[in-house]
Amino acid sequence: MEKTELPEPVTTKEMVLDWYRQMVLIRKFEQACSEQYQLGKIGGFLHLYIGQEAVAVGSIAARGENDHVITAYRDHAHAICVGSDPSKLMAELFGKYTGVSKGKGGSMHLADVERKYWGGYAVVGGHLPLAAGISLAEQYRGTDGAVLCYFGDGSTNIGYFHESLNLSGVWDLPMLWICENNQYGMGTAVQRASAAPDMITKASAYAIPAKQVDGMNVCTVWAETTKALQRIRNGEGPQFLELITYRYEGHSMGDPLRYRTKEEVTKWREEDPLGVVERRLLDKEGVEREQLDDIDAEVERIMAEAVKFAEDSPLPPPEALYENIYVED
Amino acid sequence: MEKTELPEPVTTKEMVLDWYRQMVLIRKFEQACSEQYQLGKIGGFLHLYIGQEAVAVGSIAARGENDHVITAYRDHAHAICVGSDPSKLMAELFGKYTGVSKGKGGSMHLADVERKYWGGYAVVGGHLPLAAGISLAEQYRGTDGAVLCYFGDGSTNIGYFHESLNLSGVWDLPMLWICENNQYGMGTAVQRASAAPDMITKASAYAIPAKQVDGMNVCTVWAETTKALQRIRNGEGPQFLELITYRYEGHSMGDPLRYRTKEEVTKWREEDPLGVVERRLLDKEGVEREQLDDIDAEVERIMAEAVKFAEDSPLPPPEALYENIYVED
Amino acid sequence: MAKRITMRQAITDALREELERDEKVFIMGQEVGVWGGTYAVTRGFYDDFGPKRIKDTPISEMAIGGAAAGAAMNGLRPVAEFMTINFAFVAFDAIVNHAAKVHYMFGGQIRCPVVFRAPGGGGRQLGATHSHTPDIIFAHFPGLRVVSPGTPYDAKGMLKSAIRSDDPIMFIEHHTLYQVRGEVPEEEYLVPLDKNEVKREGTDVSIIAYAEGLRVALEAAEKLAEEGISAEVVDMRVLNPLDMEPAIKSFKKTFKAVIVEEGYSTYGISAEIAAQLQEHAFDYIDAPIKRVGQKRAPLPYSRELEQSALINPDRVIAAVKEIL
Amino acid sequence: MAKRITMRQAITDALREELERDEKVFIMGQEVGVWGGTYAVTRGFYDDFGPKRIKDTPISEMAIGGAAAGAAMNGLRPVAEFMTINFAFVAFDAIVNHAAKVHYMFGGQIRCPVVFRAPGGGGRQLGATHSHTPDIIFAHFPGLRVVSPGTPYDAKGMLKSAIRSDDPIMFIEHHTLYQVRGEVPEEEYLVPLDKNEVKREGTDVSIIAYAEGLRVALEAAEKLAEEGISAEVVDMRVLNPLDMEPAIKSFKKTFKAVIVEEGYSTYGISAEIAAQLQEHAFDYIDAPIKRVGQKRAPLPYSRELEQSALINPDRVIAAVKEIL
Ligand SMILES: Cc1ncc(C[n+]2csc(CCOP(=O)(O)OP(=O)(O)O)c2C)c(N)n1
Ligand SMILES: Cc1ncc(C[n+]2csc(CCOP(=O)(O)OP(=O)(O)O)c2C)c(N)n1
Ligand SMILES: [Mg+2]
Ligand SMILES: [Mg+2]
Repeated sequence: MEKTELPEPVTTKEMVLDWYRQMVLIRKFEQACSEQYQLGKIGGFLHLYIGQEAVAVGSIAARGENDHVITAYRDHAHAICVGSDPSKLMAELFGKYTGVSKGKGGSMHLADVERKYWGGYAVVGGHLPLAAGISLAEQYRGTDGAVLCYFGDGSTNIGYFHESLNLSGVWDLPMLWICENNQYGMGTAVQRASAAPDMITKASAYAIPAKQVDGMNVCTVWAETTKALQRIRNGEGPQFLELITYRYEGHSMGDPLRYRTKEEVTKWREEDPLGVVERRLLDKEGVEREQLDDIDAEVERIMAEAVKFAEDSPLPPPEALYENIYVED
Repeated sequence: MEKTELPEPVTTKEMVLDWYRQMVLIRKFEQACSEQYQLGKIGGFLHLYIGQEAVAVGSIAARGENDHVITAYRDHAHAICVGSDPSKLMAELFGKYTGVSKGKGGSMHLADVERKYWGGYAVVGGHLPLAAGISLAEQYRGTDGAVLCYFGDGSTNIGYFHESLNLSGVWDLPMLWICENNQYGMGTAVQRASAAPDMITKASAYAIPAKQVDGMNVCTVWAETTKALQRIRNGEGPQFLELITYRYEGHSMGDPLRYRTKEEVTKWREEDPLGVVERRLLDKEGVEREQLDDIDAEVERIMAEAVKFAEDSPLPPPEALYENIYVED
Repeated sequence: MAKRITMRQAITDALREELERDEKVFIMGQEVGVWGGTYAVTRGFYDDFGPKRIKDTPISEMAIGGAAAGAAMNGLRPVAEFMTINFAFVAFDAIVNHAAKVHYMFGGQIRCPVVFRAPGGGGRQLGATHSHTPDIIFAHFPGLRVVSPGTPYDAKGMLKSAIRSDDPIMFIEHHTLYQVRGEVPEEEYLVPLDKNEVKREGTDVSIIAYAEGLRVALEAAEKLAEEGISAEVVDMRVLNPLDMEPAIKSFKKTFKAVIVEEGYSTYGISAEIAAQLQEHAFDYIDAPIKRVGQKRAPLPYSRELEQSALINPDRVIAAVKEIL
Repeated sequence: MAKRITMRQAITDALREELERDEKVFIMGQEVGVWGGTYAVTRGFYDDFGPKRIKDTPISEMAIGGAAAGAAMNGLRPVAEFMTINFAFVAFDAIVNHAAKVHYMFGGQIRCPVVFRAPGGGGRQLGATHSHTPDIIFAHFPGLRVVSPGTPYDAKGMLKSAIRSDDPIMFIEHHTLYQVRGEVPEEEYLVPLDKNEVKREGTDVSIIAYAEGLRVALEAAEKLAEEGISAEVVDMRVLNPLDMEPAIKSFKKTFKAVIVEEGYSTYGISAEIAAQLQEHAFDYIDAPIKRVGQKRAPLPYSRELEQSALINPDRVIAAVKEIL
């Protein structure tokens, strides 16, 4: 399939402002999670997205109404981007019955199917074939829907990745494979786990067009995702994006962080995606600082509400243990 | 790692004559299997190597004394090439106690560990990580041993392939990955199963040097395998060869053969590997027809013996059912 | 009106009828299309329904299991075929940890109406890796319905029900049964996925079995009858969630039970059945509950040796006589 | 001389001693090196033994399972760690259909002395996919030794035996036990891989359990003693090949049994134990054999809900009282 040239999508001030809002909301949400985890309100594993905000926000902002989203266990940001209610998300993390997954899923298993968000999946790579199947259903029905499937750099080394990408190529599925390359899979640096120099090389093994993108710049992420989705709808087949980003916090809570240096973290913090979008707004879009402060304040209110809602919500009733095992009972 | 230039290995008349002998032996062995299967002497699945003889013969002829061989269920030829006794192989196919695997393995599970032949494996891709582990042991002990691991084109689409090749790259294992591209995985043509145009493209996803080779010419196969093994010993890491070949018979006995045309088969039969090596011997090496006839006759004797041995051998005793479940009992 | 057809034909008919009934139903798997299915179950389907409905896949079990589940989550009704159940091992995580979990884990938001078809069993000289009857490793997990029919009638009716069910289902076929013939009505019918039943009435002993085990059990019962022993045969075609009622009822009538399965009885299906019988019908237990299954060894290639490890009517009869 | 250490420490010590004893022993797995093991079992090993002996792997369970088996076939003594047993599902085929089969299938030509270590169990709010106790799906297969220790003493002694064994072994750890302390001798010792044993003497009832189930059983026995009920506790640390003798002996003494396991008792380990008890000690059976295991639902995230599904001493005590 010939790779067509596409016009550069253009952003508006309103769009960038909204992305800023979402990114701030994600960061504050993650910070709140971290606090609540320390307080023992949240259990299990908790994987924060801090540092990677531009990836979820920029890419999901580009999706069409028939497009689906699915990701791994680092899944809070994607839920926020599809528009899930932060209160119901926090309630899920608190294990409450009012949570998006009725308290059964927790941090790693947020989903909001009404918003075409199929959720987070904790088995590395396990959701990739699910994504292929979800996109197959859209192709089967002849809609223009595609699937944005997110996964980490470390996940590209599991069989699920290989089989799913190959299947998407053979069946020409409307799949947008989005690799969140945050440099590590737990404590293992990319080059210690992948024989290939980078992630896009892997896509060529399936004849899937791939592009490396600065994952710290929300506008770039949005533009490249927009074009990739356009290519899928043009019938150019599955596409692959490698978003270069970084996770500021540990892999999950209680990561000894023996595998990287403070210097490295500082270096990456300098191109903090929030800083990047903030400068863009203030310097290029002529936005006033107050406007941003107002947004920050609004987000603070939303988060305070979310935590209170989670706190005040009821636990699942004992009989919930046996609910939803089978549809037919 | 820089790809070094290597001198072209040179063949001698004796070498080519021996390869001819092996190829004839393989073909007659497979024909005998087919006959004995019709007679009900052989059960289970039976996968013939007819048409692919040059691949096993040329590549295994290039191995060093510390090199290992492992393959899938289409495994008779490799056993013959490592020097296993055709009588013990046929006995195995007859399910006799004198068989290489004591009648427990059958056609798909021939092995001859004394000759560093780890056998045939029937789960597609399952032997690839075993091969990686076998080569890891050689690396661990610091020998110059490498592993020749054979697998089909269809097998490159299973997770085992991806994980094993990547691991060999990350750990820099002395692995020679040999893809026997016979154009089909059962009834599925390569392009219907693989999104990538060819097999060597897949190797680049693991930064493994790969080369496409004419699998119908035993001399070419030998030369390229010799160089690939040389590269491994030079410390250039794992290597990948794609041998272009063709299977004349069905995938296994009872293949309806709906997926290919007679014309296609005829076309491939024109470059029959046996014809190729025969021409080479007669035209270029100055070998007399009689010499080849003598070889054919010798092979006939060997095969007659093998079938008789298999016939006359005893079945496993009933208690054999419980032997070899555990080493310690 | 009824006709006598093989189990293979019954499965083929069920698939064809459901493909015709519901546009959302499609088949995917290795060699199900051009080849016509390695067990010829889908022969002709590719020509009749085309590549959209009959999808050949690469040799990618993890993706077959996961993609079928994903398509089901998003509104389709996939019937995914594993060429044999042995290869479902490669897809184990996709089946038991994804298809079987999404409905529960996301609080009911997601439904996964996928059917995984897989023929299993020994006796074909395929060696240790290709001859499994591993039904328990699937039945162990709540969230996955596991059924395994023993007659053409049940095979057709249960497969149609499975395709219409909103739950993920492991539909296990025992290939030794494909040639077995039985009565199947011309008109449409369904067999429920939650009911086991008595397949032969008797009074002296309960032989509890399913699939290939059922075939062997019925044959044994026939022979026992000639000796004047009246065996009741209970079909456990529904393995998970397990319907024990008919077995318990029968046991309370006969006070004796022999459980038969093609796979290993050790850590097998029959272990659970025995455990429940002694617990739920304790006051009726008159003799040790016996189990007949595959002998505790990997299956060898050599014909005679393999046969010696498998179940057969004589082993069942011997077990019955031990407790009469 | 003995010291009181945690089960985690006992496992660490066993690994360290075997690494020092035998050059052929090495460890491979995800995050076992630089990170020090996600359960900190191999902390410090990377610095002490170096990258040749302590191998970090990519996230490639199929390759971890298969490459460890291959290295074992070719003379090494790999200890392959699955970060949790849930991820061993992805390697299921490599473990049960390759490592466990090569010795048999090739007529004894090949030996596969590999140890697969995997922590499992629920109670950590990890949700339905990450909380399995699937021990039976491994124990089901002959050719694979499956053990699961319940005390620091056994953990150390059995792991050392496992590493020295010539058979493939699934060494299952229940992570709830890592913090449990117990006496372990300073001097070297081994615990056999084929012997179960009584861990507490008693006369009124046999509580048969292993691993986390054993811990719960011993706690229950303690409480029962306060009420004047004398429970004998039998440890089933060896799951396959299963050593039933101590359990049967105990049952013949007490005539009553409650079987406890952390996983699902339905289609679980306890089903096999119950089935064998009633068969091999039929004349001694005085009351229904009870089973206590995880409730029949996937494990949810919410703490209280998850806890309600797990085993605990009170559920064991209740079961005991039902049959006394
Ligand atoms: C099959 C499987 N193996 C191992 C794990 C444990 N694990 C959870 S996250 C993770 C690292 C994944 O790294 P990456 O894909 O880069 O995603 P990131 O966490 O960096 O976002 C591992 C090894 C798992 N969940 N599933
Ligand atoms: C995991 C698994 N899936 C499916 C099969 C069934 N099967 C046996 S051989 C084969 C085709 C393999 O084709 P290829 O790798 O090209 O090898 P060839 O037979 O052409 O030599 C298939 C699908 C299997 N044995 N294992
Ligand atoms: Mg990462
Ligand atoms: Mg092929």
